[in-house]
Amino acid sequence: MKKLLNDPAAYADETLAGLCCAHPEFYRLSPESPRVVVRPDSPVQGRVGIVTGGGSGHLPVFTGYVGRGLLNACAIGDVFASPSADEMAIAMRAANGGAGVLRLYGNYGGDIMNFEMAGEMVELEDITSSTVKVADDVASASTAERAKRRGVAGMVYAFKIAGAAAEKGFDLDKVTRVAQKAADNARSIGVALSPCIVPKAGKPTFTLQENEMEIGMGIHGEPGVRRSELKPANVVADEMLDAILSDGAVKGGDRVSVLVNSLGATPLEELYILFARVADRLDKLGAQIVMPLVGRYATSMEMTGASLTVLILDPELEELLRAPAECAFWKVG
Amino acid sequence: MKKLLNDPAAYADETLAGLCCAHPEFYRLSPESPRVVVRPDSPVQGRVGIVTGGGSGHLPVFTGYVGRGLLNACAIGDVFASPSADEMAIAMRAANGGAGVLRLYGNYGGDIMNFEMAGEMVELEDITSSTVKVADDVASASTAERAKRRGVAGMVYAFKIAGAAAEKGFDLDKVTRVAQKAADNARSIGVALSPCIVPKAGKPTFTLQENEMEIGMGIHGEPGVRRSELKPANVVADEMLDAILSDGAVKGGDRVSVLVNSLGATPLEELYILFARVADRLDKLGAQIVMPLVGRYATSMEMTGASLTVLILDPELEELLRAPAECAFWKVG
Amino acid sequence: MRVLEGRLTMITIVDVRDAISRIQHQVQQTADDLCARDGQLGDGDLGITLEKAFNRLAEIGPTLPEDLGKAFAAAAAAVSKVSSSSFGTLLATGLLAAAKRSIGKTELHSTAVPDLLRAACQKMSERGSASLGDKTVLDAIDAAARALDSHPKDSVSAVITAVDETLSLFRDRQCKIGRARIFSDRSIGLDDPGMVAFRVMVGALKSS
Amino acid sequence: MRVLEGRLTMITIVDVRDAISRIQHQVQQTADDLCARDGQLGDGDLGITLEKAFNRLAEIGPTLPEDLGKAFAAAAAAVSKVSSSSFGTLLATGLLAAAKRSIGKTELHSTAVPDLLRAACQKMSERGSASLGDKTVLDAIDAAARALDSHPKDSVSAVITAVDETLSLFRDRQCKIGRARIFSDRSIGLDDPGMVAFRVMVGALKSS
Ligand SMILES: Nc1ncnc2c1ncn2[C@@H]1O[C@H](COP(=O)(O)OP(=O)(O)O)[C@@H](O)[C@H]1O
Ligand SMILES: Nc1ncnc2c1ncn2[C@@H]1O[C@H](COP(=O)(O)OP(=O)(O)O)[C@@H](O)[C@H]1O
Ligand SMILES: [Mg+2]
Ligand SMILES: [Mg+2]
Ligand SMILES: [Mg+2]
Ligand SMILES: [Mg+2]
Repeated sequence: MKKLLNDPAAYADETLAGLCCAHPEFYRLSPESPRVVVRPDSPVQGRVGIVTGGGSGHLPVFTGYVGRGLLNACAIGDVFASPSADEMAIAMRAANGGAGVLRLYGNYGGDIMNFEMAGEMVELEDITSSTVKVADDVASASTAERAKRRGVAGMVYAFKIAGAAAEKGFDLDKVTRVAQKAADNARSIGVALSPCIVPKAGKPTFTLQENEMEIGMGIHGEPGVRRSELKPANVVADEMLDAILSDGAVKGGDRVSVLVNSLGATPLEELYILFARVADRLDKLGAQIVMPLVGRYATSMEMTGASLTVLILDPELEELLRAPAECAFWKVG
Repeated sequence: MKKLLNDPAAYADETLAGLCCAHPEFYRLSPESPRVVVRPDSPVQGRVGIVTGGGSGHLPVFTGYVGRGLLNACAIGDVFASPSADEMAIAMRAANGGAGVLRLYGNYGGDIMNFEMAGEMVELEDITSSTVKVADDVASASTAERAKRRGVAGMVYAFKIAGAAAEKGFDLDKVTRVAQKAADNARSIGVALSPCIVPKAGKPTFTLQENEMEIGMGIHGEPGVRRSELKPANVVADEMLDAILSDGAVKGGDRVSVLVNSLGATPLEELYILFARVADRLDKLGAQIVMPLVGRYATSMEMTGASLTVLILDPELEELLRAPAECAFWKVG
Repeated sequence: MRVLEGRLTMITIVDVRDAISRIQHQVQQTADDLCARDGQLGDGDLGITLEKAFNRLAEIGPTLPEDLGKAFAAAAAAVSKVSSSSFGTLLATGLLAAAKRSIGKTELHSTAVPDLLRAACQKMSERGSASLGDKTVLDAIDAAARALDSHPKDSVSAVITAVDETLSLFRDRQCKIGRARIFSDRSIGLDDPGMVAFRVMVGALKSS
Repeated sequence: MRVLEGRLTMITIVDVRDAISRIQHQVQQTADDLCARDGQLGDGDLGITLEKAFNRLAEIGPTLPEDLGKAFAAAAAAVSKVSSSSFGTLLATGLLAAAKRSIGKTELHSTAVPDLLRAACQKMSERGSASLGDKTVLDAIDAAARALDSHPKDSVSAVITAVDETLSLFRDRQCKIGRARIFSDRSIGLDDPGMVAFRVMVGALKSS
């Protein structure tokens, strides 16, 4: 766990500058802030704008998903820290094509406070907005307290579906409704094997013994549900899938999408080993996997571990999931 | 550095099974071997087939690049080990559409011996074939001994360009010629910060002290050119770029593609920090960057570190690089 | 400080500027300590957040308008620009609440201060979904407001005493909100860093 | 072993099958040692490679045709199927070279063995781009061929002596090829594992 960086304080800014320099067709830095990334063609007049925001250190989340059929703009904070309300307001303005703006982000205290503040700021400028908070991490609160859950990799599905809805010209209410449905239908859980280093802190976010893993650990190292010895991949896959299925049952005939996501260091090889098991289990339940995603979609820099997300589809969600979309990290259609 | 796996001996097989299960539109296991992955539409009658082969543990290399406008088939060995000649022959048969087969792979002793043996095997079946060995790692031998260099991330460019040439219907000679040109024009160098674990070995491939890095280390942990304390990202980028430029000068007006590649654990954030520096340096030289690639294109499982590849383009290579292509990990056009 | 010590008086923009510069000065002395306290339970940035906020406020101090509502609103905007951590956002939220109650006024009677604090506290509680009793800065602000109700004349000292008592009262309880919540067991025996930050701010208002 | 000991004789498929089963037996005893030796310089799989190759050869032994050319070719194909490590591929390459020289023959005179070894060695050298003197199995094979030239009657013992001498001769030199090349300094003082593997194979042919 060592890092290639210049100044820890410049980590987020240098990352964003490099990102926009490498992919100008997808990402443009706002002239008003080096922490706001905007789609070059945004705002699209008459279309609902989708904005998100959150800390650095999770690429492709958050800003990587700015793109056609995805997000319009994103405000980015320091590593694992919320962007400011001011930056969020800049992102909202850049996303506003007159049809309203959906704030679609993960359920974290700091992000919520700042996005609410940003909403109040732009309200004065006659920008209508709505909010969907993604709270998909089943490890972070019980079924009864769903709304308290953290937002993790499931937000990738919400971005995709909301983005497709906006691209189709749905109005703000409808975009908000499908985004909320995607968020509600997504359930995730992660397993961490080793930590990452927040550049400014310079030390690991947590410690695990050489033979330990933690099921349910959060993407910033928030405590999980169970620490145990490192188990075989199939057992880990089962534990994750069981936690998800016991929260929201998947039945024969259901169509689901599945995201097997690396937290960073865990290689594709191991994701496919996990995927094979999850696919086998879902197959035995009679569920049909649609457009599975396996890779690094929502990370915590160089953390070792993986997360599993199951999104239960209905025809509307499936159509939006399959709709064309394009950013530097994900192309659909 | 911990791994999510079941049986170390089954690592490669389970990975490939999961890969083909997740993406049946791109990858099909050969009925003759669980270590040969074939494009579902291969062989394409009358088109040159492109095959590669090499060890597991480098995803998306090798087998991930089977796809439209890319490779037809791939033989995969155990982690960091060559596939057998037999498996390579199976891949060659699966790629043979009657117009010949290009064997396009990295310059490693085991792979060479087996691919030559495979060539002799299928020769008896009237399959014409040619060979291009990618030897892009400038750290592994001097300019005078170029042919001895190891093949690393530069092979991704060779796959793309050869695949596009085959897709355009070029004959075997011409496909071989452009693949060789791509291989000759690609130069790479890596920097390793921490090792990975080969599942069957169960221990790290090498050791580096907490504050050490090694410039030029190979993707299996082969010794590099210089071990030093960990330097700032810009210095690392400069050292890598300088090694490449001193081997093959880039001049004002040149058009180049650049691949900033993670060896596995190093996150996208840090790749973009490196990219920003490389882009700045090339800009100062007056070179134009075309279709830069930043991400995990050729890895060593969970190794920490990055590599830089510079591909010098001419109009023919640029056209082939930009031609449409699609696999689970890379879509162009 | 003229305003809050030993007498009832009218507060103007001059007093606000004075308060800002006193707090800015004090925060510089204590930033490291606040970071260390926050580091035990959270991400260790609280001192930096306060420094950034008050440095910025000190910068714009001279340009703040006489209208206290506008001044508080400008202060809120400034704080929300330089900070996104919880405390900064809550501070901005509180300032905005105070701004709404003060718009059009160039003077405020010192007896109005408890009400402003309560309005701020109320809005901060909504924004952060925290309640009194959750062991956050809110409990310190509420205690300050109550102290001012009962001791309108010896206000700064009374507030300091009240905040110190609140710190003691909550020390052995669990943090129920924010980053510290996830370490709620570890938070027993430790002061809530946000309360300590508020203590630093009111402490700065006492004449030396 | 009948063929190579104390007398000139004709080699048939029976002798080949016998040699295979003797070597398979011996390889099982020494696989761990070979892996350990390979582990010091390379990837530590040499013992496994030999085990897999000879287990497979022993399996197909009874089905090998009388035509020695076809038998060697079938053996080459079998080895290349189960192994992809250098030694396995070189073994298959050598067997294929021997096959080409033996096609159509059901008997081989024992004096023809040195030529077969040289043909194999030549083809293996091409395939692996290694030369004699690079401290590889090639040097041991070459030494074996030369020993057979000069001692056609006491062949196995002569080969064993020659291979042992070759091991000593190269021990303090650097490996110049294969995985061991990258650790070429470390290879000084260590036997080349491939030579040791060849020593195990010929050792197995000596009657106990
Ligand atoms: N939701 C909340 N409601 C009220 N106060 C809070 C809340 N979250 C944090 N705080 C206060 O802010 C302090 C931490 O501030 P800060 O370090 O800025 O938070 P963070 O860095 O976790 O965003 C806490 O000690 C607490 O007093
Ligand atoms: N190119 C080569 N030419 C000749 N012999 C070789 C070559 N490469 C390896 N060998 C021999 O094979 C032995 C190692 O075999 P093996 O373990 O199968 O190699 P690896 O696992 O590195 O592919 C070496 O000790 C050497 O004797
Ligand atoms: Mg904090
Ligand atoms: Mg913070
Ligand atoms: Mg070996
Ligand atoms: Mg090997």
